Amino acid sequence: MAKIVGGYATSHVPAIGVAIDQAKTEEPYWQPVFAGYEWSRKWIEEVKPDVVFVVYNDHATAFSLELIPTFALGCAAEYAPADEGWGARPVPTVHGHPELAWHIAQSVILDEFDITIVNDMEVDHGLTVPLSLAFGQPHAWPCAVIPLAVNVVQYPPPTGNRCLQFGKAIRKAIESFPHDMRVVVFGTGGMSHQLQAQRAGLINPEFDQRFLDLLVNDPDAAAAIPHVDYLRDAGSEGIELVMWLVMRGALGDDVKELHRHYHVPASNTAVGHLVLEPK
Amino acid sequence: MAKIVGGYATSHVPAIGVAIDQAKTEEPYWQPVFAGYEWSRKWIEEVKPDVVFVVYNDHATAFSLELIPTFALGCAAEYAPADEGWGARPVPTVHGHPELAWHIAQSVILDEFDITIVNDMEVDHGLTVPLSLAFGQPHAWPCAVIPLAVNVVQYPPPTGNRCLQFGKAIRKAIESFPHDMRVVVFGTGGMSHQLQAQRAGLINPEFDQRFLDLLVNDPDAAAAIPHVDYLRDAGSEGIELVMWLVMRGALGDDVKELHRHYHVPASNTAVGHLVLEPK
Amino acid sequence: MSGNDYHDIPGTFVFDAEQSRQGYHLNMFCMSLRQAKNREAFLADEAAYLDRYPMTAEQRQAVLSRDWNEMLRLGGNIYYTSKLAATDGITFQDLAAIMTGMDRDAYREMMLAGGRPIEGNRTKGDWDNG
Amino acid sequence: MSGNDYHDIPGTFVFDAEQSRQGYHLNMFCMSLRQAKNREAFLADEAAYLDRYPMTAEQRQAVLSRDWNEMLRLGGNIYYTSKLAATDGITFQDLAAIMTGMDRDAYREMMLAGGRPIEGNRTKGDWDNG
Ligand SMILES: [Fe+3]
Ligand SMILES: [Fe+3]
Repeated sequence: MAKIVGGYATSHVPAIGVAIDQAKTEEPYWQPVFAGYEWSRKWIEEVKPDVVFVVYNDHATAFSLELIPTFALGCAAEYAPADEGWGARPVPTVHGHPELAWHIAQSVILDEFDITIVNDMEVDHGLTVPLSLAFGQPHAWPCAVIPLAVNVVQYPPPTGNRCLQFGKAIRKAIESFPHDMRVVVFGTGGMSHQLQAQRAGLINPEFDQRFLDLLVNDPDAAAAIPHVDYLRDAGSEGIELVMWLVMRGALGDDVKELHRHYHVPASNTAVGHLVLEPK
Repeated sequence: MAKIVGGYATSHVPAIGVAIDQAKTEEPYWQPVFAGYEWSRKWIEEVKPDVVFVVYNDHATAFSLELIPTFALGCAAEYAPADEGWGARPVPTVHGHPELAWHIAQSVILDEFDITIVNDMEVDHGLTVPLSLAFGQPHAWPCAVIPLAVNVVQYPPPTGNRCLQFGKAIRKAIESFPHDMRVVVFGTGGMSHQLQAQRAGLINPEFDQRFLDLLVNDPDAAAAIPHVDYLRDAGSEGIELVMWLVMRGALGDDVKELHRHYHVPASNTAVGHLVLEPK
Repeated sequence: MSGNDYHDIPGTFVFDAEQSRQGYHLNMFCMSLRQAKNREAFLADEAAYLDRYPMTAEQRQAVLSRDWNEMLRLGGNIYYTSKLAATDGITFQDLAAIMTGMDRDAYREMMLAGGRPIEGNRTKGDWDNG
Repeated sequence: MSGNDYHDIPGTFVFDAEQSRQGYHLNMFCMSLRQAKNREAFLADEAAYLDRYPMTAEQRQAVLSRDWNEMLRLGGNIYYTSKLAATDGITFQDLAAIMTGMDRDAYREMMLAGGRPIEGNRTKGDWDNG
């Protein structure tokens, strides 16, 4: 049977992708950002997932105002890295896992999650930056990837509680897949940041650290945070953090925190990173 | 405040559209089909809805295997009738109600329904045939239309229970819209029919009549019907009936049945039609 | 009724994940026929048109020979294959007749008489014994 | 914190239904700039390119004059308008600096020093009093 062997949360700041692609990771500005990922690079190399299930958001790339899915689950065989306006990132094509992805799709729909199944989609920095942080710059990604794109651009995103419950349904789906397989679930985006208007640059380390603590030890409390609190206290783009709750739900009731990293800034954003293990 | 003043369920057989468009409604084959809609033509003329909220399914028209939303809510200003392979139906452009539709979208997402918002969509016979049955052949449709496209083509559709609960959330959303407005909710598709393979032509009047009875008087029992029962007993395309449960949920706990019509056949399908009033 | 397994329904292909994955390119070919210009291009040179869609040799042959049940078996879905039927000028009712192996008038008569009954058509066992 | 009304957050446009409806064509224009050929066509003749999108005169002027906050006020969303910034060769960080009214280096210094603090930036009242 398939098994969820770890949870991996990280910010997905586009500038982190640029720093990797342009070999700037040792520069003084970037070195403290990347130092916090060294431990988890080794961890994931040892864990050797067959599949990573990546909860991320599309940033007006594959989806536009024409069509806004709350949860879009990728069931395709592959996903091309997208040109977001600055040219496509020089990273490998992402290979999917259609069999497991479709299994999850069927399971969660019957569990009353109203997902959108997607078979043709480009992926943006929201998905590729976490892969780069986890796996570096290989010629091909070392495992299959199942993308789950969550709407956090158009208000309202799904509630924190809905994300947590969806994570639990994903866990049930993955654990009922009748093939041996090791899965790591990624939650991406955040932490506090605001990219827009006169309040751009907002950073709130207290909010972020409390969120990390609750996510690990009291996910129901984290899931109860209303949207307005994210918007106000973590910045208008800090609401991406609801996606971490999907990952947390997929890990089961109790987890062990294996690794934590927090650094300000990367470009406009507070960088947070967690590695969790189901207990 | 906006108010749901009625529920209107009907099959949406494409051949019914053809019969209307080609002026065959008085032919002996078609006359008994259309006779059952005369009462409800007058009813809706008297009810004068400002908006009809139409629960229907897209039949590989606006959506294909590239992207399959479980629930796609139309928030656009207009929707063009689609060419489904035989040329577009000669019916008026469908005008939406963006303000109410977006209000519903926000409300149901915060109520933890994971809809897809759609702003650019053609509509097929699933939506236009019910409009023709209700309103005849006007130069312009007499009211605004909010389309809700439900996936019933790719297995699995949402469960019956999910559809009923979604209807309740739609009711709450509509009734919290702060403008006076009369809304009729349409549930479309069904009744028993199978369009495909060696068992095509299946019709099950006992299933259909029992479904109508339960829908009116015991919606929870109707909502508990598992997918396999529809597929087996109402034909593979009879599973469209789950969409009637969305309409039923939107009508509130108790309803009065104002009108019922049932006829076999229209092309490959058993035609069913109900008009309900909230109590 | 025998349990909750839809694979036990006779003469029926439930369009589930497995069918959908298998039939992806076949169905996307059919989908392209929604556009009049594609219907024309297909009819003008079927083989060349089909080269645009990486379907299997079996699927391609089923399309070329209009083997409607075989298309469904190989992952086609009726709402997609009906677009090929539309391109050929075949209605939904006549398409259904063809798939059942009945002639058009006999199928129409069956429908007028109330359709195919559920009794004897519930399970594969019904058909094997029938 | 003052209640649950996101309209009380200072210097922030929450991209809700109202903003989204208002900004539809503005954002869809920005979306078109994902494609390199469109970025070139836009830069070659901005006015002609904008004629393709039925935005309001105010929105059009905000685009032409690169009034980034005004675009947001008129329904633009940052993930869309950032595609216009990309077309101009402006990074996310420099775009943020421009919108705050700070110069690029001052904004960068603020971020290096820990960013804009939440204290004093929670509510519109904070700003009015500050
Ligand atoms: Fe992001
Ligand atoms: Fe239908």
